[in-house]
Amino acid sequence: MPDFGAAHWYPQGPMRSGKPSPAGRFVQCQGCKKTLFATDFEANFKVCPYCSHHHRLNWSERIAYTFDEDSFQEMDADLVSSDPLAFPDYKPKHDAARSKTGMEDSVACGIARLIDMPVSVAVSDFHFMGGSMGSVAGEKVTRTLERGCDMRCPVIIFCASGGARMQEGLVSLMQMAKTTAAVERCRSHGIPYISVFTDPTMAGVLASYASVADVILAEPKALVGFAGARVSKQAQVVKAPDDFQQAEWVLRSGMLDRIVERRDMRSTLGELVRMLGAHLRQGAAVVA
Amino acid sequence: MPDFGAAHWYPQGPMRSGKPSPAGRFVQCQGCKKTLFATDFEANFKVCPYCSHHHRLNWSERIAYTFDEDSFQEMDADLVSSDPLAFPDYKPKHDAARSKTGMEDSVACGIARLIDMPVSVAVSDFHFMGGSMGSVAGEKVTRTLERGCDMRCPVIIFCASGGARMQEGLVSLMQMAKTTAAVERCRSHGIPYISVFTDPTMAGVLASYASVADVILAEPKALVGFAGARVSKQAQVVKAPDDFQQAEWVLRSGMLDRIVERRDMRSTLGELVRMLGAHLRQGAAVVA
Amino acid sequence: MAKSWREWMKELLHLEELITQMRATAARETDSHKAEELSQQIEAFEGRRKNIIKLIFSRLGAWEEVLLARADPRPYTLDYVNAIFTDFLELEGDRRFGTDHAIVAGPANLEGQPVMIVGHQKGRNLNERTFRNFAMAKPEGYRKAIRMFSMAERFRLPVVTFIDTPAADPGVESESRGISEAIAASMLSMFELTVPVVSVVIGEGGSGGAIGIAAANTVLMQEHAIYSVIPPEGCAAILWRDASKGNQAAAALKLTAKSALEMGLIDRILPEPEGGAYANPLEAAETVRAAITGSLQELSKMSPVKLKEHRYAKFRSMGVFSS
Amino acid sequence: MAKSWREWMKELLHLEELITQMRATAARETDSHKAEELSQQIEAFEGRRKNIIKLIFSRLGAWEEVLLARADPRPYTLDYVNAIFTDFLELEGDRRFGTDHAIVAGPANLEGQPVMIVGHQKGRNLNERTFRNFAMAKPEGYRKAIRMFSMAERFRLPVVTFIDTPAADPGVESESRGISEAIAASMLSMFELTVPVVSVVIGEGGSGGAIGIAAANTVLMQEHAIYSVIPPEGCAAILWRDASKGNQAAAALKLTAKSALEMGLIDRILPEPEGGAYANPLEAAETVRAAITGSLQELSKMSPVKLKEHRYAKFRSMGVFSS
Ligand SMILES: [Zn+2]
Ligand SMILES: [Zn+2]
Repeated sequence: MPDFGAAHWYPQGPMRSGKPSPAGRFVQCQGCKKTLFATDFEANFKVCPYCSHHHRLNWSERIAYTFDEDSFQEMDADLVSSDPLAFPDYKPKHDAARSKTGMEDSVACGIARLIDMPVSVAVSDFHFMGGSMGSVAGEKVTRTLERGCDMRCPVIIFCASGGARMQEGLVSLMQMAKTTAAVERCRSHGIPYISVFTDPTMAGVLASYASVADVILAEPKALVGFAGARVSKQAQVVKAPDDFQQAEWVLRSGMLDRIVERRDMRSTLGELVRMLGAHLRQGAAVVA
Repeated sequence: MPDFGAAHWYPQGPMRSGKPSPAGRFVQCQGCKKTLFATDFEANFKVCPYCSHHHRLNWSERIAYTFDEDSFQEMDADLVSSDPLAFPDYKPKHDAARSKTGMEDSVACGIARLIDMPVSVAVSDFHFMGGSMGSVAGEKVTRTLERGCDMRCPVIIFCASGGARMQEGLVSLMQMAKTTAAVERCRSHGIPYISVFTDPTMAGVLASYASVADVILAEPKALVGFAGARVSKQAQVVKAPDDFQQAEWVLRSGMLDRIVERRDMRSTLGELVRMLGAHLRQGAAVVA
Repeated sequence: MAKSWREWMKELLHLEELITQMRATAARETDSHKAEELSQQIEAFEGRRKNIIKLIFSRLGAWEEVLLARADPRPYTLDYVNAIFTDFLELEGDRRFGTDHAIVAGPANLEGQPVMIVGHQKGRNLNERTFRNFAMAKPEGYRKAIRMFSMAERFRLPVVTFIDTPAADPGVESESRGISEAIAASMLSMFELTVPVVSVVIGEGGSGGAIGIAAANTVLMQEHAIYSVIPPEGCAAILWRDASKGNQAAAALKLTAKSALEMGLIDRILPEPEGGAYANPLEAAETVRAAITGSLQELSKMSPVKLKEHRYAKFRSMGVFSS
Repeated sequence: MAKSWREWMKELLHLEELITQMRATAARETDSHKAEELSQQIEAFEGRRKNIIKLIFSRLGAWEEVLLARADPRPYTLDYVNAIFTDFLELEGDRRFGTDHAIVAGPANLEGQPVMIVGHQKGRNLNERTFRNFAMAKPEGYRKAIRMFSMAERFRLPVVTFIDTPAADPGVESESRGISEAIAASMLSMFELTVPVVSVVIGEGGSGGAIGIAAANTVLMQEHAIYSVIPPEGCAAILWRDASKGNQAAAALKLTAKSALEMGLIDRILPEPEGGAYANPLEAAETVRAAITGSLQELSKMSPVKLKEHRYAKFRSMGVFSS
């Protein structure tokens, strides 16, 4: 998994609380390097008012910015990785990520309400080992998709990942198949599934459940790609465009439905859930 | 419908008889311009032994070269166009085509056996008004596809057409939808449908039943395209390759399964019918 | 024979410009007597305008219908979408190669009920026209449409398509990415649907590019739209080796709404306001809205299986021949 | 640490060359006494060769398995197809953009019963490698595979896939045409199938490029094939910023058939002849044939619905965690 840039503005303390930073604190925009009031910055969904840079969010911020207040009920929070390969340095790295983020692994999932409509939700958090997908992330994404089928409600997954988790080896690779199988289940059950590509959405995650959603949204300038840009550009006859692997380029390449600014994400998702999920609320018969 | 080149070698007399030309007659190869013995030429499926040019066939030659001897039973031979628009000069042109070819319209269809397996077959004949598709061609293609569903046998259609028949106006355009609907029926009934692009397969025929076959074969160098080459190349930034709209280019573009020499067409079709149609012979249950 | 709607309407457009100017002058006029005079003049001009329109529309030939269907102020797909639906959320991408702005697509609400919209989109100025590729869709447009049809099926959304294209894009790139396959596959995917499908021909129903998204249960056609297997100029070029004889070809092709209805190839003509849809876009939109709603209500009485069969039977019956 | 199979096997390959030369000399030898002597020498060398092989194969580490899996004389997909099936009819084209020779596909007969084959294909010489793009498939390859899966479903053909790729093509063009979507959609279409699906990992099971066509009911893996989430060199580059530590990464990744079976991620290991599959390709093919046939027979007992559920349950159960 390549290094997608350090999260300079990452707030102190465990993320789980989701508490706003203390007033008066300053942050520096990662895009234009301007200094911003932390309170203004957070009121603006961590989007820079000057250059519109969409800063990475942790999972609880994402939930707070997107779903109805206090509607999120986390589920499967207790799943913990088992280090199936006894991979070098996996345990300490994993432990460090746990204490840094307060999460057990890179995905949080559960049910929530979006403009008063029930949804099954998963959010990948890049701050936990680059949002990588091992057994736990794969299981949570799968359960999120299955929950959509069971509860007959739409599924929304926010992606933020460097890819499959190397440290769980082939078990991680199989999470690509497992999660994609669950997407197929949604599809045959008539359950709308919307994925949102946030910065970055890469490799094994992009090449599995992320890309086979019914509707795919992306945040502006999110990095989206199969291979690290270095690998892609190596020994290529074709020159990569300047915005190669940026959401805008990915949209032009036909892989996205819309690029949505963070401030509009909630309303856009709401409209999609309302329209594509109408048949679920009406309890209409679904033809397989 | 553009002019795709006159058929210089078109044999005298009505085609229906399918009789071989009298011995001793000579023909000139349209590819390399060499003079060939007509008997040798026909024994070689009207493919030039020097340059391998595949000369256009009429429908009865195609049947004779492809299916089991005397196995073809023509059906719907009595369908005749009604000139729904009273289109200028349509009647005389149509009459001329009838007397030239001995056909009532550009498609012959029926049932046949291929290496002892039953197949539903249609053959488009370019010599009849450029193989254009009006009501009768559309109806015959549709019946051929429906016959495959009814008899539960594979469908083979040889295409050779400049496109929809202008002289029947919107009625012709609707044949695109009608024939495509019949392909969908085959698909949902688990009936294999193989189309063969022969020179030329263009426009409204290419953009309907021809292109949505399960397997698409083409004869070498057959012209295959949506628009006449002149139109396509007009005002284009992208330069067309030298073999633009030739079967070889179309294969590289991903639109074909194989290019098959005429001498191998019967055996290739036979293998496809045997393998893709095995479930029909075994009477296995088909999942819709 | 006028080559374009603007050329043909020159006199009327001039008159309308004059009226606009006089209205502006009248608004500035402070002398009540002069204002009264001007107002009478305007009224006279207005009367003349109406007479001209009446005259023009009383003797429309096939070629005039072609010009009207192509008229640049004519409402386009997004004009109708904005007037008739709420919350239209455009979705992009074919998930294969690129995005195509000649076809717009996405879900929207029609009187509170979600539907899936797919339609050709023309542009009004040079920039827009380039952006929309003159509403000539490439393979990506049809493959986006297929993706929408598939979602409509899974999420039980009725489909509404708007037809307004001179033709599918005939370029080398479109060929290389399979424009023919894309059109055929789009039709095929419409025939798979078990939800109601309504198509409205609002301008140019241009051959394969049009039928590619018009395999509907109910096909509506505006009074001054056209629907044709080939552009009249192309037909003339083949028939008489003279593309300028488009008017004769237009007549021969019987490409008007009236002819299409008589031949049983469309279900209903949607009358346009006097002077055509652009003379009163809202009235035109209201007619379209009512027709779509009515059609969907009719179709909603059919079961999913029946809807598919109905669509099959509809197109199956098209064709004129004897035996 | 040897970087390639040829480097690693230098001694053995040299010996084998020597034996070949001696055999040629022996064949020309007319003096019966000298011939006898030569024959004894050859026998001795053969014995040495066998001992070397025994020694090598008695202490294979993960990295040696990587080298074996990548060995260029190792049988490739088409070698197995030709040995095991009859009448393979290659079908091409994704019906979208192009053709991809890194994946071969088409129907064939297995003991008289038709099946659908999809597999990565490597090349042996420079030309072939270029033509096959080193078995690194582009989006077109996976979209061709989807087309084959769809036909297999409609025509009730069991599916057999062969896995042998270092990775999917990671280039700019592949990205621009959606290599990620293509891989995911290919897996998804495999999960839709109600026919039996068997996958055989015959060489390199390289991450997403491999699993893209390996979502099978039964996954077989040859003894000296590998299956990994990332190439060991890439893993080493990330872990230790040193791609040359591939051997350490290979061990850490547990990418051997034995490990995959122990972790329950594959169903069965197919033993290879002494010296690896290339030492006796026919014997290797016979083992593969028998395993495919056996697996398909087992699977054929399940109903169509059950086959799909079985595939789901199989992958659903993969993952190691506690709660
Ligand atoms: Zn900024
Ligand atoms: Zn010749």
